[in-house]
Formats: sequence, C-alpha cells, structure tokens
Amino acid sequence: MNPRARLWLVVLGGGGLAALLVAACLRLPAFGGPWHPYGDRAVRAALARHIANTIASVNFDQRAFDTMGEMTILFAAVLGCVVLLRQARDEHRDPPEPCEVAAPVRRYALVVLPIALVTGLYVIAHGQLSPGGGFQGGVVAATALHLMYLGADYAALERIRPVEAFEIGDALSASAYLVLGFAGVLAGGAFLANTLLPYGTFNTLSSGGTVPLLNAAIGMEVASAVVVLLARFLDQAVEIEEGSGS
Amino acid sequence: MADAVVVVALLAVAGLATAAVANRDPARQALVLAVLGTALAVLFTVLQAPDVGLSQLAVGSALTPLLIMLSVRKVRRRSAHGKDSKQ
Amino acid sequence: MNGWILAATVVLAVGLGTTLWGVATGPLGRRVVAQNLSTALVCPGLLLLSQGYDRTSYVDLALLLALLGPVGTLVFARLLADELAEEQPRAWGLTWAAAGLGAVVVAVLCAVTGPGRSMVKLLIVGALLVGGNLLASRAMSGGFPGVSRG
Amino acid sequence: MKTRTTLLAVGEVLAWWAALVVLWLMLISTVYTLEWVVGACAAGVGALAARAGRRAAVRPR
Repeated sequence: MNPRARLWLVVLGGGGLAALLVAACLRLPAFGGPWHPYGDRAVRAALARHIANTIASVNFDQRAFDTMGEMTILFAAVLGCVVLLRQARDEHRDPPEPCEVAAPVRRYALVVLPIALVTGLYVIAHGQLSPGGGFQGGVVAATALHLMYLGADYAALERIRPVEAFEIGDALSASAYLVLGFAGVLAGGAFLANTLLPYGTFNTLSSGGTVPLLNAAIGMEVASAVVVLLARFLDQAVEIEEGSGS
Repeated sequence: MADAVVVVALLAVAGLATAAVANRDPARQALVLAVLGTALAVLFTVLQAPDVGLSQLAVGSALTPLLIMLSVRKVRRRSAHGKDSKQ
Repeated sequence: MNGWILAATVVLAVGLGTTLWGVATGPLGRRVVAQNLSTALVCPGLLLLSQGYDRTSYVDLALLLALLGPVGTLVFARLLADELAEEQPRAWGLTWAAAGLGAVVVAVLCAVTGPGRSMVKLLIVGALLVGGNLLASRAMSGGFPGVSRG
Repeated sequence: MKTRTTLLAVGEVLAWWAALVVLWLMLISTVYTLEWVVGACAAGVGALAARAGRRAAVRPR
C-alpha cells in the first residue's frame, strides 16, 4: 500500500470514528445531572452489605468476577514479560559496578522506604472504607522497595528483594482469590458470592464479608506482580549484556 | 463557575497529552507523561472519582517513568555496544 | 463554589500551566525541574480540594503524591544522570517558592482543622512534600556522581 | 560483642516499629482494636524492611 492510500484509509477511519463519537456524545445525559440509575442501585447494594466505599463494593462484590478477569490479565502480562525478558542463550550476566550516591539521597531513600511501604499497606487495608484498595496500595508498596535501587544500587535492591519469593507470592495470592470464589460455591452460593462471612459493623476494617479478604489478595498479587515485572526490566537494563561472555 | 476547576484540569490534560505526542525523544516523552499522570489524577479527583485518581497517581508518578527509562537505558546500551564491536 | 475550591483552581491553573510550559520546551534539565515542580504545585492543590469538598479521605491522594512524586523525580535524576551532569540544572528560587507554597497551604489547613490526628496527618503530608522536593532538587544537580553504569 | 550487636539490631527494629505504629495511627480516622492489630502487623513489616534496607545499603567491602 502506498503512503497516499494509507493516508486516505486513516482519514476515512478517523473521520468515521469521529462522526460516531460526536453522534454518541449528542445522546449522552447532561453533565452533572441528578439522574444516576446505576449509582443509586450500587450505593444501595453497598450499604446493604455494610461497605462504606461503594467503589470497593462494585470491584470486589457486585463485579468481583470482572476483577478476577483483570487480575488474570495482569498475571498473564507479567508472565509474558518474564518469558520474553529472560536471559537468552547469546547473552551473559555482567554484574553492575557499585555506584556512588550522594549521602542525603541515600538517607532519604532509607527513611521513605518504610514510610511508603506502610502507607501502601494502609491503602490496601482501608480499601473498603476510603478511596484506595488492593491495586493502588500494592503498586505503592512495590514502588517503595525500588527506592533501594534509586537510593543505593542494584545489588542492594537484590539483597532485600528475593524475586523467587515474590513469584511464589504472586501465584499464591492469585489462587487465594480463586479459592475465596470457590468457597462461595462450597457454602451453597454462587462463585464469588459475598454470602460467606458476616457483614460486620459498618465502617470498620472487618465490614463487608469477603470484600476485605479479596482486597488483600489483590493487593498482594499486584505488589508481587509489579516487583517481578520491574525485576525483569532491571535485569535487562542493568545486568544482561549481549554476547555469550568473554 | 463551580466547574472552573474541571475546565482547568481538562485543559491541562489536553495540553500535556498533546505535548507528550509532539515530543520525539522517549526520555522527554517520559517526563511529559509523568506530569500528565498527575494532571489526570487531578481531573479524576475533581470529577469525584478519587479511587481512579489514586490508581493514576500510584502508576503514573513513579512506576511508568521507571519502566520507560529502564527500556530507554537498555536500548541505548545496546546501540553503544553495537558501535563498540564494530570499531 | 467555595473559597477553598477557588484557591485550588488558582493553584492548579498556575501550577499545571507553568509545568506544562516548562516540561514541553527547552533543554532536558529544565524539563526535569518542571517535573519536580509539578509535584510541589499539584499536591497543595489536592489538599485544598479535599478541604473544599469537605472530604478528609481525599487527603490520601495528596499523601500518595507527596510520597511518590519525588520518587518519580529521583527516577529521572538517576537514569538521566549523564545528561544532567553536563547541564547541572539549578532552580533553587523556584524550588523554595514551591516549597513555601506547600508549607503555607499546609499551615492554613492545619489552622482550620484544629489540633488532632488529622492535623498531624496534614503535617506528615507537608513534611514529605517539602522534604521530598528539596531532596529531589538536590539529587538532580549532582546527586548521583558515579552512576555511569548500574 | 555479639549480644551488643543483637541488642542494637532489636533496638533499631523496635524504634522503627514504634514510629510506624504512630504513623499508622495518624493516617486512620477511628481507632479500635482490629485497627491496632492490623497497624502493628503492617508496622512490623515496615520495620523489618527498614532494617533490611539499611543493612543492604551499607556496601560490603
């Protein structure tokens, strides 16, 4: 296909998409109106199960099956990265030289690492009470560990981060989500139905039945998956060299 | 008048997204992308979606830049390596 | 619309506007400085928004930005250390001005909140924000003297 | 000498743990028993990570 025909194809496709989007926008309800059919029902369902944050109720109760799909996508994506970014036969590992970091940067990283880790765990634990949840907190906790790479060097990060343990943790927490789903079936309900545990007192950590447990499973899964993903990227960027060694 | 902050956030997102596309160097694109992440978090907050805003902050402020910059470093090292072996 | 949201609108418009201009044009050093300033200017805006909407749980957004924003700048300072070593970007005037804005906003919100645990939370956010930004500024002008490889 | 290092290590972890429990109490909105338990566990993880990080950053020469 010559460039001219390609341009025409793009113009045609883009123009059609734009026309459809404009037509769809014209039929949308007005911005900020008082009519929220889905929102009203979701809030009612969340309050019936003593969950303060409706978003957590949608993610881990009303649409828990969708969340399982998203978790599977993340799991598969990380698995694909691990396979793609492995050390090939014509590559060798060349451990990086220890590097020099200014003292204030190193001190900052060492102080902020535990603070960020605890904040990530706080965001995971309060998923059904305030904005946040497993995904957000898991990413924060995983990012916190990589302050070791920024504030010291790659060898220091490797010393506090056993990748194998995080790979196992990733698989374990993904299966924990499935086990919790099947527990609903065994208890006589449906897959991932939130009928297993008492709903507890509204606005406490134990409220919402299985929601806090599913939330914790997702938090652990995301944190492990991000650590494994970044480990492969760091390996490729810092350690693995082309050529089969000299 | 109450929507002024929404307009500000939308304009910032539109401007930053355009700047991210207009830049050609991946390192500079990553810088614009990091700022775009915070602008998107503000937009989600003023649209009363703090959960999505938190996701955007968590991913966009440190994780995405780190992934992009590590890929840039790998590509640069590979091309430098290729030059060395040719000489 | 109350005064808090108006203040947040002004802070966010000025902050996002200047950082958009700074991060999209000019040499690499200036862009990294602008990326660092975006954290320092947007975080006070988020705090003001949480006060304006009267939702204390929105402070978590500012907390996360204050924690992770400087980490993002450290990523660039570390992985672009070679390029930045030639430029030695310094913008201490701007950095201290942004830090001052953060401190003023946190102080005002603390005065409104009154003593209690939520005030301490605001102070933690403020300390992380100001400390992180000053440190990130320091890091990008020679914080990584020997990281040519690794 | 051995006991001294052990004591120092335990002291470091305990100091971090106490500081992180206080941080947790400042982040949350209402305090009750389960919150104390979860906060203490999270602070424990953070304190161990803090010590591991500081040890890893000191370069073995």
